[in-house]
Amino acid sequence: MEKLINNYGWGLPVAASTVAGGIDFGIRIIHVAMFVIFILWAIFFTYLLIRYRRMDGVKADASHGRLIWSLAPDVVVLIFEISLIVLYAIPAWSRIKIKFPTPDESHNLEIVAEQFGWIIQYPGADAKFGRRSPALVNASNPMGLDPEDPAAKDDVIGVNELHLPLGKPTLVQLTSKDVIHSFFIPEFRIKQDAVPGMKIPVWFEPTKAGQYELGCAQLCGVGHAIMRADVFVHEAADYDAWMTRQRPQFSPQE
Amino acid sequence: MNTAASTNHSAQIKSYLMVFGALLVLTVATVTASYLRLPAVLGLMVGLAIATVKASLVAAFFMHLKGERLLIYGLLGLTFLFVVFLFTLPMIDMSAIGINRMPYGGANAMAAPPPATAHH
Amino acid sequence: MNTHATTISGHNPEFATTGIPNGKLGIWLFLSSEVMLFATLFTSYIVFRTSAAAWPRGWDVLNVPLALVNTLVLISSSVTIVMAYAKTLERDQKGFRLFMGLTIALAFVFLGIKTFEYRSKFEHHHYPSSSIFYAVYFTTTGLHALHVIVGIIWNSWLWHAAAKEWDEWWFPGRIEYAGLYWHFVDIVWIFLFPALYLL
Amino acid sequence: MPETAALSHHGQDRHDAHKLPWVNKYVFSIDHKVIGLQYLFTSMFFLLFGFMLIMLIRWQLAFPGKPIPLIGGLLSQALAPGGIITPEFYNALGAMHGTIMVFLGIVPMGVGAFGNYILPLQIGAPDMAFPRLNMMSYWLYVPGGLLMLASFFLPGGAAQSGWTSYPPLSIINPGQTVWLVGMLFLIFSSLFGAINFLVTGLNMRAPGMSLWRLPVFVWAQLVTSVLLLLAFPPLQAAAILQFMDRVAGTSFYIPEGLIVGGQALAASGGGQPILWQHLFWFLAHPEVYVLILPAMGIVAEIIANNTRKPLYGYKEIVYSMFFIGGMSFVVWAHHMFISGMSPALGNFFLVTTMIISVPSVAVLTCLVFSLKGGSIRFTTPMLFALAFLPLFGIGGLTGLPLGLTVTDIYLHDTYYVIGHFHYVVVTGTIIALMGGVYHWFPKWFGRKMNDAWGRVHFWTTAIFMNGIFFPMFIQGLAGAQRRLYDPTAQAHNIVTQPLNIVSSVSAWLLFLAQIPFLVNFFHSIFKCEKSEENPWRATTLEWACPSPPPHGNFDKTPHVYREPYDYSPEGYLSDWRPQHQEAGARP
Repeated sequence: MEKLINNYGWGLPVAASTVAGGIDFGIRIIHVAMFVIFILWAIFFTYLLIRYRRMDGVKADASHGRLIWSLAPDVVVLIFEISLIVLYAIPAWSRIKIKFPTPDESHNLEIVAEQFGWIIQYPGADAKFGRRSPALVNASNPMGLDPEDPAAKDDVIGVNELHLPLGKPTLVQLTSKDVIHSFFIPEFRIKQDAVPGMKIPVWFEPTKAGQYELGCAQLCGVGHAIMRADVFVHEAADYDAWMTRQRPQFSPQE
Repeated sequence: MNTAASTNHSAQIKSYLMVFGALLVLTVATVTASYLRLPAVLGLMVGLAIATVKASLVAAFFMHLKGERLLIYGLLGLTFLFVVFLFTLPMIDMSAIGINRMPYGGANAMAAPPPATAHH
Repeated sequence: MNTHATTISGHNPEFATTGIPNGKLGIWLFLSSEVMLFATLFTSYIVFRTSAAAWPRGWDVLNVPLALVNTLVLISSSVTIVMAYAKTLERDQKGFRLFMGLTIALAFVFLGIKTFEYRSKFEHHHYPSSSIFYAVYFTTTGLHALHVIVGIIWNSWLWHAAAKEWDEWWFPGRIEYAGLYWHFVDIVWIFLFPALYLL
Repeated sequence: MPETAALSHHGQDRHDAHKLPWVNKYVFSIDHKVIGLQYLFTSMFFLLFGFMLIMLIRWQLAFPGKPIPLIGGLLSQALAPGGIITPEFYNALGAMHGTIMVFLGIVPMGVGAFGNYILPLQIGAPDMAFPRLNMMSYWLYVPGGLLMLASFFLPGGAAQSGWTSYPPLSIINPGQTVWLVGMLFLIFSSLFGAINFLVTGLNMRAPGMSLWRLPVFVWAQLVTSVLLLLAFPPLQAAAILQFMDRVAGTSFYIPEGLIVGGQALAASGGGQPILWQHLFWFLAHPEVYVLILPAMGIVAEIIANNTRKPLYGYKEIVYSMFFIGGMSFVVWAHHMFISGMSPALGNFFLVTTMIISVPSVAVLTCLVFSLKGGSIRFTTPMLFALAFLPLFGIGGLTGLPLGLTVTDIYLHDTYYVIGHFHYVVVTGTIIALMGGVYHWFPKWFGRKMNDAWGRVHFWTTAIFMNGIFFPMFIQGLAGAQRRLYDPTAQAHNIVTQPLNIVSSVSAWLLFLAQIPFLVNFFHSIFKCEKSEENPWRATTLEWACPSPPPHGNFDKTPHVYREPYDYSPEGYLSDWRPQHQEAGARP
């Protein structure tokens, strides 16, 4: 926890993925614009309040003259928003949520959310995910992995600990066992609801080795606050070393 | 207070009976069409088309929408505009995310690659 | 009041600036909200149907002949209530009572058939919880049946009130508004029948 | 059908009002003014109650896991053993705070209380079009509210799934059935109210009151009513489906293969959790405008009255409100950008969301420009109306990064959302409603509220409200998630945790700041100086009858000769000319 706290401060947290820069850029530019708009507006507003306060013998001026420049705020906001949409939002959204890396070039994971934790399935050496079945779910097999399936033999299951390599994008297939959860790694600026009955792809590419936090951002029940996982990003070689140390779910010794 | 009061009652009643006849015919038609066992989409279109005609007949004649005031038309028009939003947008979404629908333990991820694969 | 120079153009008895009587405008507004209600159910129906792994064809699991009879019953009741309204305008109280009575009777027939249909479903252990198809079937037809029950209460009240209020100027309006509601209930069924039974 | 009730009943009531038994006069009254006040008092109660719920939460957020001082011991041991609230109770408090504030507090006050009392008066009508239906609306609202209150004491407890009630959580959590039934009551209440308002506003206008002579407040109420009328039924249907899921075992929102707590859930499956979100937000986004439009109407009235000049861009404001109303039906899914909804559809909702912000800017601009050339009286209601402008502006501006798909990825479900929403609804709507209370109090009770205490109330309220909600923007940007029972359980909130204390202390102080208001309010009803009939020298019709108005409102139906805000007319000695005053009657 102490280590994680260093990622956070009074502004945006540490940016540790390839998409974080783009999102931060948007947040900053909007806030600067908001601040400028609000200050200009506030100056005008204060001026009006002082200039047109009630004074003895001065009657209000009821002339109905339309001032064309009262449309200025509408036009400014409109232009600002159109340029945000066209130049920023649509391209960036498409890069983050619509276009995905192919499974071949990615580090592939299956993540299942449950009340109240995250279960991560690594495909193992065969790069294939074993079959799952709801009927097989129990305390020692939280994922419900099917031991009959050869692809499941070398699958590694992690609970509330997510390990990622640097240098390639991670492609996650996200689902949930019970209710809606939300996969949120603030340092990566990535968030996606995990919906039961759906498998939703999410991708991100970490840019810094270190420890991060995965929280659940959607109210999921009494344990919502304690539903979290630690994210460890390793150099590629370290990741491979870590992976070889892991025992598959159905390891031969058992 | 209504057009019916000023027009000829028997003509009005005659029109009710004619609409009644048309509704009966259309009901029989829609049941007959179902026996053709059309494919789902075509059947849906035929069935809903007939139902729409029937509903319009009821609305136009029994509910006296024919010759109703503009305000009522406006109200219904607004309602149907929102009905269109309510129909289309969730349905577009539901069909678009259909590929993501997968019960727990269903086919695994690699069997269903994400929608687009262009990257970088 | 004292300083206000006002010209009073008399009392406006109808309070209908738009020219549409209050009751009629009110009932059409109410029907618009009902359109939205049933449109939502139809959206859900289509969403569930298109995304369902398996959706039975209505004729395989539901009783089409019974539903056809019910459709005819409801359409006939729509005719009888519009006749009851015509009789009201003709100031023919006997005719009104006859046709309104028929409307109510037909509504009871509809509910009777519906009850029979439900009961045979339950006997075969088909409940709303059985499948998404039955969930949609019971919920939409149940909600429609609820509207029929409201219609029966409304129409019976008017049938009863005719004795006392027949000569009041507002009475024909009341019949008209009840009729508008009843036709709407009919229209809903006109869509439900093919959607559930025939497609 | 009930049109006749309006007439026949009215005819009698007008003369026999004093003969009515007490119960028909004050409890089951069909007089729009009594019903309006009933709404006012009931919704004030619910606003305070909802506020108290959140003050408990604020303790847990500021000092997680510490027993609540003073009142902690009064709470039941099941809810708060040893004065420390349980996570279940925390979630229930959160869900019920949202529900009560939105559906039982603000809407009944903005629409039920202000609309009911003021709208018929402003159009010169003797009552609502359907007085009995009006009474029914109120008496559906009360049981809906009582059910929500009672749910705290029922075996399952209150709803714990947020005010949004997202399934499947809401289906497996206890307490939600009562919530759904309560919501159905409230929906019916609102639907009947909306019908009544529309018919009244369109049909019951006094002679000469053409549509372009309607005060902005009336327009706001009419647009609001359309939104209620057409947006509530989808939630009604969705709530019925969720109700069926809970009591009849259907699976409308339950997909197949759910495993809850390691056990397979017995359900047929085939449902769509995201469908609920679509249907819920189809209502709940227009609902936001239901909250804000009446507030805009109130602010417009107060500003026109206190600048002593006609409203700037009256038609522009009205057209903007139409546009907001219509567009509000196609922006709902900006609440769902990361819900698993199709990302391509996100682009569509991004565009509509940006479009709808333009008319809101237009309304705000017109209200600001109304100050220009005025002779501004800084009365207490005017202070509230003026505070509305920048504070609602902050609420609107901070909606920008949330409406933008990309930045919403990060900000969604953080404190930033809470800050944004509360700036709109609390420093926007509630501030305006408070201003409305000060403005129309003389109308309701024939007395004026104490002005000095009103100013104290204003300044403390405005400061503490900002104290609560401004820190939330900083927390949100720092990554703090909402709805966490223990905010320190996750790293992202620890650095900014001191801000939680700032917010909480401000919330409690805000509560204290309401005490002068409440004392002032109730004291003034009975004791304060009698006000003149038209103390603000306002032009609209509600001031053309005695304060408080008698049964039937106007002695004689007023005739309308001009636009609503004829302040400081040229070549005229006094600075106002009422709508019902004949041309040239007083030079």
